[in-house]
Order: sequence, then structure tokens, then C-alpha cells
Amino acid sequence: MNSIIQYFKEITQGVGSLLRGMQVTNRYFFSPGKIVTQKYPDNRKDLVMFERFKGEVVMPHNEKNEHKCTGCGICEINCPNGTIEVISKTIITEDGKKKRIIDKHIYRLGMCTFCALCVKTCPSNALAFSQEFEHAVFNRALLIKTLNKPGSQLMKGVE
Amino acid sequence: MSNEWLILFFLVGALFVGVVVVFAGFVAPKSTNLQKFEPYECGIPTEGVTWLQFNVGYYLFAILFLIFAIETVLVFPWAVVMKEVGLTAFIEIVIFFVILGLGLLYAWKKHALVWE
Amino acid sequence: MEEIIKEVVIGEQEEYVINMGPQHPSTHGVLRLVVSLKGEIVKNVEPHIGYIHRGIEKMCESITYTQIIHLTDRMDYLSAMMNNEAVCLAVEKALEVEIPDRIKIIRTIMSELSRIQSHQLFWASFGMDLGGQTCFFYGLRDREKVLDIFEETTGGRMIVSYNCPGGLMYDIHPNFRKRVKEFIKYFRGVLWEYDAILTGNVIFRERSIGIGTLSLEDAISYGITGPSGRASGFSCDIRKHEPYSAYDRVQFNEVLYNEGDTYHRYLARIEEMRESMSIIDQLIDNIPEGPYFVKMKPVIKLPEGEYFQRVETARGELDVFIISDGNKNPYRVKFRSPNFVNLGVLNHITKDFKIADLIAIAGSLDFVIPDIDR
Amino acid sequence: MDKTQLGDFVKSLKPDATVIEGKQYTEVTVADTDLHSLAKKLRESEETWLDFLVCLTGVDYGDNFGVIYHLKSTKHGHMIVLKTRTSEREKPVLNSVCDIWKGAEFHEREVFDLLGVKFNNHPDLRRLFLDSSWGFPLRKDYVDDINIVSK
Amino acid sequence: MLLNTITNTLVTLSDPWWKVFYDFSSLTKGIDEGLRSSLSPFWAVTVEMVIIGILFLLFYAVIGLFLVYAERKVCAFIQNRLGPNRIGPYGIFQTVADLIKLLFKELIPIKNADSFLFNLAPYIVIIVNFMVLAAIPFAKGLHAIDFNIGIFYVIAVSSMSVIGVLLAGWSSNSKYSLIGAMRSGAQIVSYELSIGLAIITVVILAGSLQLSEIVEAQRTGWFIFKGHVPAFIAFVIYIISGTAETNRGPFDMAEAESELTAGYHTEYSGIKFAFFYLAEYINMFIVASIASTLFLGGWMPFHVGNWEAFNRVMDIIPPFFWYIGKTFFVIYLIMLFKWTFPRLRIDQLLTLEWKYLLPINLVNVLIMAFLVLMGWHF
Repeated sequence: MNSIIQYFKEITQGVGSLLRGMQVTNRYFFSPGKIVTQKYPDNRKDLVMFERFKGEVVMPHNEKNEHKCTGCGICEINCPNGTIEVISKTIITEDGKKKRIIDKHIYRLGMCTFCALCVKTCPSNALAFSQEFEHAVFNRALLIKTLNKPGSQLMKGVE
Repeated sequence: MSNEWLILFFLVGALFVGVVVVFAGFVAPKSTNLQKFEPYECGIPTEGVTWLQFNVGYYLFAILFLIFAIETVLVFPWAVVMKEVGLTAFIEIVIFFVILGLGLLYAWKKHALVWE
Repeated sequence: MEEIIKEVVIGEQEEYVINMGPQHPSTHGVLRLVVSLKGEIVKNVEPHIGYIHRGIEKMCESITYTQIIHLTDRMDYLSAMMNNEAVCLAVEKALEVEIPDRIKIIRTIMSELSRIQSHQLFWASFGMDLGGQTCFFYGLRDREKVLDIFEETTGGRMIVSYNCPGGLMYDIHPNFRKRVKEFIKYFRGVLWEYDAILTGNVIFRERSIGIGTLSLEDAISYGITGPSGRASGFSCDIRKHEPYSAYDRVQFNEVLYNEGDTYHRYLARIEEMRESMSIIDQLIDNIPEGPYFVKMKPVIKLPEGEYFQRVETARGELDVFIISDGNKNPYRVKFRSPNFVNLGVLNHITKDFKIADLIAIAGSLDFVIPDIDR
Repeated sequence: MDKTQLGDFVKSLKPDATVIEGKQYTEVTVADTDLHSLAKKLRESEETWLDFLVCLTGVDYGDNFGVIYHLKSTKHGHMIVLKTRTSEREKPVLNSVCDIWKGAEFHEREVFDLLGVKFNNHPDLRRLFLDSSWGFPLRKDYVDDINIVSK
Repeated sequence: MLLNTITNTLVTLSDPWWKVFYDFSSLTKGIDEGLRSSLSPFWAVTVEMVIIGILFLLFYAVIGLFLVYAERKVCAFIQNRLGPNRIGPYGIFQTVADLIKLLFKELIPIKNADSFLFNLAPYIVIIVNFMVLAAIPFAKGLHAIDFNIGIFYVIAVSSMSVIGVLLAGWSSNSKYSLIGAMRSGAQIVSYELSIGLAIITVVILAGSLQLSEIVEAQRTGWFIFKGHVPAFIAFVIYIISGTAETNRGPFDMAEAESELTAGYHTEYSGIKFAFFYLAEYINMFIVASIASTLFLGGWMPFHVGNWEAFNRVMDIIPPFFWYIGKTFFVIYLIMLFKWTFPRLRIDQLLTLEWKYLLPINLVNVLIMAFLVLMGWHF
């Protein structure tokens, strides 16, 4: 007798648990307001990333096309996997002194692991992360970027 | 429509598949890559023979199923005439089901309803 | 009669060898299991790993301690915070640096958040392994909220690189407290759905109770840690036994069960989410002001010696063993990754269960393949 | 038991073992031939009961290879570090501890795979991550110009 | 000529043209007579065959494509997603696009497969689909073949589609497929009985196997209300075993994608795969329409005993919409099952059948017979 009671108890409990699950899914079916997906390429315009989002490393330039990179190479040393390569050149300044300035700051996006060590260790805060996240290109060569813009100068007052 | 029309539905189904497959055979690309013809096994070549004697584990269920399937032959006609025949039919089916149920209970108690 | 039937049913036959993985929906990555079957019954499981072996231990030997952080992120990417923390703690212990409370508390909150998101993903993928696809989306929906918190503060979602030797990479975002509280409130509100859809479901219970039972002796002998070990009654929570960061100042229960089956491995994780939330509750209002890092030398050199640090990640005990010869690069770094050790028990506990159970058991051990391969 | 007691106890079990009281744990160094017997005693003695093999690390020391066992007792809560070195570099061989801790099977396969240390009596000693075309990458003299880019 | 016949028929109808939607029999009869009067008997039959064939093909394709789309939308909404939304408004042409894509995909012949059986399997599942659809009453007068053993025919034929599944899995020369095929074999022996006994419960109440008569018998009330508790239990059992019959979750052991990747149709590609996919959805439709015919009154509007005015109002909605509405309600239920529950294990499927559904069903049939005997049904 006990086993029969147990048998029916199992059935009612089982069916009850199934109904509880269906209650949840059914509720979501009838509440379209809870949809969480975004229509991604359509909402590009008003898609805001977090300000600290590590998209890619950039070198901010001001409106006079000046950057802060002195070409010291600390970022290159700190990068764990050789993403950054700083190529510097020597020029003679107006007052006749020799000075090493940056020629090319090469950044290989394809190798970058976004560990932020270059940005953190830069003594003159020349590097930053941008919020750009659409990195896809058809040619790997396009992932090797030169961060300083052509003709850019070292910002005044940065040593 | 009379029952002979069933052949029409058989033909429609067969034609539907046949025509579409033939059409797809014309338009679909054909590859020469032999790797594609390998049966799927998560990217690893198959080991051994596929068609082996296979322990399906529901042999007893199949035998029980056979008994119960034959039982349906009786129950379906009975169900149609149940209303008209009345009490006799009811008593008959009670006896029939009790015998069936006892058989099922026997199999249950003998642990035949456990997947081996 | 019975004997005859038995003879018919069980005939001798060859082994039926089938590959599960590396491209299989429920091996959660590139794990390959060579399964020997007899009908539907699993007779032997042989894991083949190494498809994404990157030699992290070897790579560590040629980079500095600060740079190791970005590699540990990529081991168990669901416990990135805890992996980072393990290396940082080992280095700080070696240098005997005193870490301020602020850093300790933030690290603890971050660790617990990442434990929650890891268990959420476990819930999601475990449900999917058992055929309940909706679980996957509910789990990911809730996990997204934790990842948003991470992204706001650290700039990364999974690969956070947040801890560094001596502190943290960034200070917490001004919204951090508010968002964490919002999340805890939200998640307490939806946790009952998890129970309604999976925990209480009769099909789920039938599929998981009594499946893949691991005894306490075997759990210890195989070294199964984390929720999987605690489901077998193995009290192995490092947070309790060797408290690090701020775990010595919070109250929480070590979730322990004695059954050790798939269902209790699952239940242990669900309960751990609740415990994690209570830990966060205790700490979130008590973050003291102060600096978020301790000034360290630009190049960290560990004194010669051996340093061992145990940390409880979402999947079990992660040990970092650093042998230093006094240089800026470690001489040898060993990561005792929980998944690698847990994988060793798979064959033992899946024997004589069915294919569907194999999936359930493997799912309940909650493998992260990059952590196995390292 | 605390660190000193542990050291004394190990000393009583195996008088020729070197015992150092390290910063964190008691560190015991034994000869490769004594390893298995000492490990078995440590596992089975009521006083130590080291039933949990926390970590098994292989190290390349140049002249030879070392294997370091971190052991923990779930009953007493103490930990001990057991160290041993192979006698040579060319054909490094140690005794397996698989029969004492089942979890050692995977650890030892890993050490074999990455360092090439053979373990006697291991039930299934095959390469784990890599195939046989590779050398033993965790050795310090391992050269791979294609896959290892050093700065 | 054909159009002429139809318009002539419509004009000669005594009632207004829209009355056709309430009773299709006069329209079909009119077309039949029109064709027979203008053509020789042989050609009349041929033309009729072509018309019916094309109509059913169209119906088949539309329902199949719509159900695939509906399933995607339903599961998307359940899972807080948007679902298909790119092709056409709300993505309604997504499945059409998929069909075209599948049509142009390569048909890969698998090495060492039993190619005859491999190619035969899709024929079986599709032909079975069509043959079952022939017996389903869509609306009053819209009923291809009204067998006198209609419901018996439906369960007999529809269970044959599993043989297609079995063949597909067996012939593929893939281990995953083979295991899937063996599991579908287990399904044959599991759900057949309970689906039969659940139907018998209704047959006792209706006293007929003919589908049109069963619908007609529900003029005064649907069987699910007429039959009290036993009819409701039979309905639940029917839905459970019907879900199993269609190989859908939580009973999709034969394809179980987390275990067997795709089970029996792992090796099928392109349009041959699409046939299995389509057949699964049409099977679901068939199960749902049988459920609505047997338990929910088919195309019969919702009638309550003596409430004449209420019944009038209900009669305004054409029977075809009643039928479609009920069928889709059942389809939604079946979809909800799939997207809520985890999958059963293969031995649990058998346990469910033999230890729960079958005993309950046997007792249920007896209770129903007793109710009918005492005349305690409505």
C-alpha cells in the first residue's frame, strides 16, 4: 500500500515540478519586454562602450598633431609578447643638440593580449586604450599599425 | 473521396522527394575532397567497424511491446462497439485488462522493466 | 526463463570505440574522449588532451613576474581574477609586502564575483548538456551583468588582467558599489528560476541523482578539489583552511555534501553562488579608502627560494609554485590547475554508466579545457 | 603536528633524509631510491596521514631532474614538501607513487611529457599533451626556433 | 477552364460565397461535378488529382516553413532573444532563405554507407507525412480521405516514420548515427502503446473510428470536457507520447545533439537533411492536429450545452480557424516542452512508458468505459 501511495506521490510531484518549469518559460514567452539581445550592427550609432574598455592601443594626438611619446621604449620592454616596437631616430634640434625622437611606434594588434602593461608603465602617459572593437580586416598586414601619425611632433613640455 | 486515392498521396510524397533531390543534384556543387566522404566522428578517423553486433538493451521491452500491440487488435474494435454492447463488453474488457495487467506486474516484479 | 532471456540479451561482443571530441558540442572545447562502449554502456573513457597546450609554464620562464599575469588569465578564463590573484599573492609573499585592506577587500569581491559568473556559466552549460537549451540563455543573460561590472572597472570581460603584484591595475570604478549591489539584488531575485527550471525538475533529478558517484576516499586520493570534491564531503576549501586576502574576516559556510553524485556536484555550485553573494554583501559596504596599489620596484626580483601559494578558484584548488633563482624571471613556475587534476577521475566515475550519463558527469565536473592544457 | 614535529618524525622514519624547516612547510629531501618507501610510510602512518597529493612538480636542475611533492593531510591539516632528484640526466627514472595517490597518474604523465622523467610501475605512461615528435620542452636546453620567439 | 468551373460553382451556390468557409463540401462537390460534366471521366480524375496534389504540396511546404519559423521565434522569446529578424519583416522569410540555401548545398555521399537505404530514408519519412495528412479533417468538408477506420489508420501509418529514422541512422556508417538509430528503435517500442490506448479512451466516448464522426460527436462539447478526468488524463498522455513520437525534446534521444552531435541525421547534408527537418515539423503538426481533433473538437467551434446565443456567436468564426487555433495551441505546448525540459535518458523513456504511462492508461481506459457504461459523461 505504501508503495502505491509513494507511486502516486512521485507522479504528482514530478508533474508539479514540470509545471513549475513551464511556468517560468511561459512567462518569459509572454513578456517580450525582457528581451536582452541587441540588434548589433543596427545600434552601432548609440552603442556606448565603457570608458575603460580595452579596445586597442592608440596614441592620442592633440589638435596640433602632437603626441607625448618620447620614444623611451619602456612599453616595448614591458610588453610580454613583442607586440610593440619603437623605432627611433636621431635629429638635431634648433639649438644644435642631438636628440632621439620617435620615428615609428609600431603596434601589432594581432598579437596584443590587452594586458595594459604598456599603457600603465608609460612614463609620459602617451598611450591609451580606445573603445574601438571592430578589428576585423581581410588582410593580416592591416593589423600592424603605426601609432604616431605622419608628421606628428612631441608635445611641448614632455620629456 | 474513396480510399483508393491514397495512392495519390503516396505518389505526391515520392515525387516531391524525387524531384527535389534530382534538382538539388543538378544545382548543388560536387566536391572532390575525399575527406568529406568520411563519416563524422568529431574529426578523428573511425576506429574499427561501425556495423557491429550492438547491445541495444531493450529486447525484453520489445517482446512485451509485441504482446501489448496484439492486444490493441482486440481493444480497438471493442472500443467502437463498447457503447452499444454495454455491460457485457465492460466485464469482458475488465477481465482482459486484469490478465494483461497481471502480466505487466509480473514483468515489473521480475525486474524485466530495467534496462540491462 | 529468466536465465534464457539474460543469455539472449547479453551476448559477447567486441568493444565499440567512439570518439567524442575534439569537435563535439558537449566537450566544452577541444577535449577528446575516446569512449569504449558496450551498447549504450560506457566501459572505458580515455581523455586525450593537449589540443591547445600553449606551454604557459615554459613561457613564464622567460618573462617577468608582472607579465605572467596576462598568461594566467588565459588558463582558466572563467576564474581569471583568482588565477591572477594566486600569482600576485605568491610574489607578494616572497617579497614580504604588506598589502592594504582596500586591495584585499577589492580582490575578494572580484574573486567572488568571478566565482558567481563561473558558476552561472556552469549552470548554463550543464543545462545544455542535459538537453535544456533554455538554461544556456538564462545563465548567459545573468552572467552578462557580472561581466559588465568587470568591464566597467577593468576594461576586460573575461581576460581582465586586473590584479598585479602589489595591488590592482586600476582603482574600482565609481559605479562599482552601486552596480554590484544592483546585481546581487537582481540575482537573488532570479535564482529561484534556476531551481524551477533545473534543480527541482523531475527529469533533471532522475538524470543526475546517483549518477557518477565519487566516494570521499577516491576524491582525496585523486585530489578532486573545488565544488566537485566538496560534493563528496572532501573539506578542501582553501578560503576556509588557509585564508588569503580578506577571507579571514567574512562569515561563510563551506558547502559540503556526502553523496558525491552529479546532482550534488551541481547543487554545491548553486549553493556556492549563494555563499558568494553573502560574502560580497559583507564586504561591499566596507571597502576602506586608500591607495589601490603598493609601490613596487619597476623590475621585480624574487629572492632565491621556493614559493607556494594555494588559491580557491571556481573549479578547485589552484596552486602556484614558483622556484626563483633571484633573477627577474622565475626559474620554474608550476600551476597546479584544478581541471587537470579533476580530469583524472573521469574514467573512474563514468564506468558502467550510459553515454548520456557520461555527458552529465563530464558536465558536472565543469571542465575548462585551456586550464587542463595550460 | 607543527613543522618541527613533522621534521623530527620524518627523521625517525628515514634517518638519512635531509630535513629543512622552510618558511612555509617542512621540506624533506630524499634519495630517489628511498622516495617510494618514505612516501608510503608518510601516507600510512597515523601521525602524518598525508593522504592528499596537492601538487607534483618536475624541475630541471641542470645536472639532474627534481620532482617535488606537496603533500597534505586532510585529517591533521599539516603539509609537507617531499623532494627528490634523479640520479642522472640522460636516463632519468623514478618510482611512481600512483599506487599511493591515484591522482599522481596524471601528474606523472605530465612530468614525463614535459621533462622526460620516466616513472617505474606507472600504469599508463604515455605522452599527455604532445606527440612523440616533440622533445621535452620544459628542459632548460630545449631548443625550438620555430615556436619559441625570444626577445 | 478550371477557374471557370470554380466561379461557376461559386455562382451556383445557393448561399453567399463566403458561406464556403463554413462548409467546403458544396464547393468541392461543385468542382467535382463541373469537371465531370466538361471532361471525360479519366481526365476529370486526373485533373482532380493534380489539383489535390498541388494543394497538398503547397500546404505541406507552407506549414513546414511556417512551423520552423514559429519554433525559432517561440524559442527565442522564451530565451529572451529576438530570434530571426533580418530577412523580411520580423524575419519571416528566414526559413525560405534557409531552404534555398539547403537546396544549393552539396549532397555528400558517405564512404561505405549503404547508399540504397541512405537515399531511401528521406522518401519514407516524407511519404508517411503525406499519407497521414490525407486523413486529417481540416474543416467541414475539407478532408481528403474520410476513412471509416481513420484514427486507426493515422496511428498505424504515422508510426512508420520511425522506420525512416531507423534506416537513416543505420545506413549512415557513422557510429553516432547508429546509436541514434538504435535509440529510435527503443522509441518505437515505447510510445506506440500509450498513444494507442489514449486514443482508445476517446474512441469509447465517440463510438467510432471515423475522424469525421469523432468531430461530429463533439458538437455538444469537446471530449476533453465531456469525458471528465479520464479524458484529460488521456489528453496529457497523448501529448507526452505524441512528443515522443515526433522525436522532439525532451524525447529527442535519437538526435540528442549534446550526446550524439546530430544522431541519426549526422551524415545527411543539404536538401536530404532538410527533408528530415521538415518531416519532424510536419509530424509535430500531425500530432497536434490529431490531438485537437480527438480532444479539442477539431474544427468544431466551442459549444456549451444549451447556451444557444453563445453557441451562435462561436459559430461565426469559421471552422478552419477553430481547427488551426487549437492545433497551434497544442503545437505551442509541445514547443514549450522542448524549450523547458532537459532530455530524458533512453532507459528513462522506457521506464516512463512501462511503469507510468501504460498502467495509468490501462486503468484510465477502464474508468472511461465505466463512465460510458453508466452514462456519466456529458
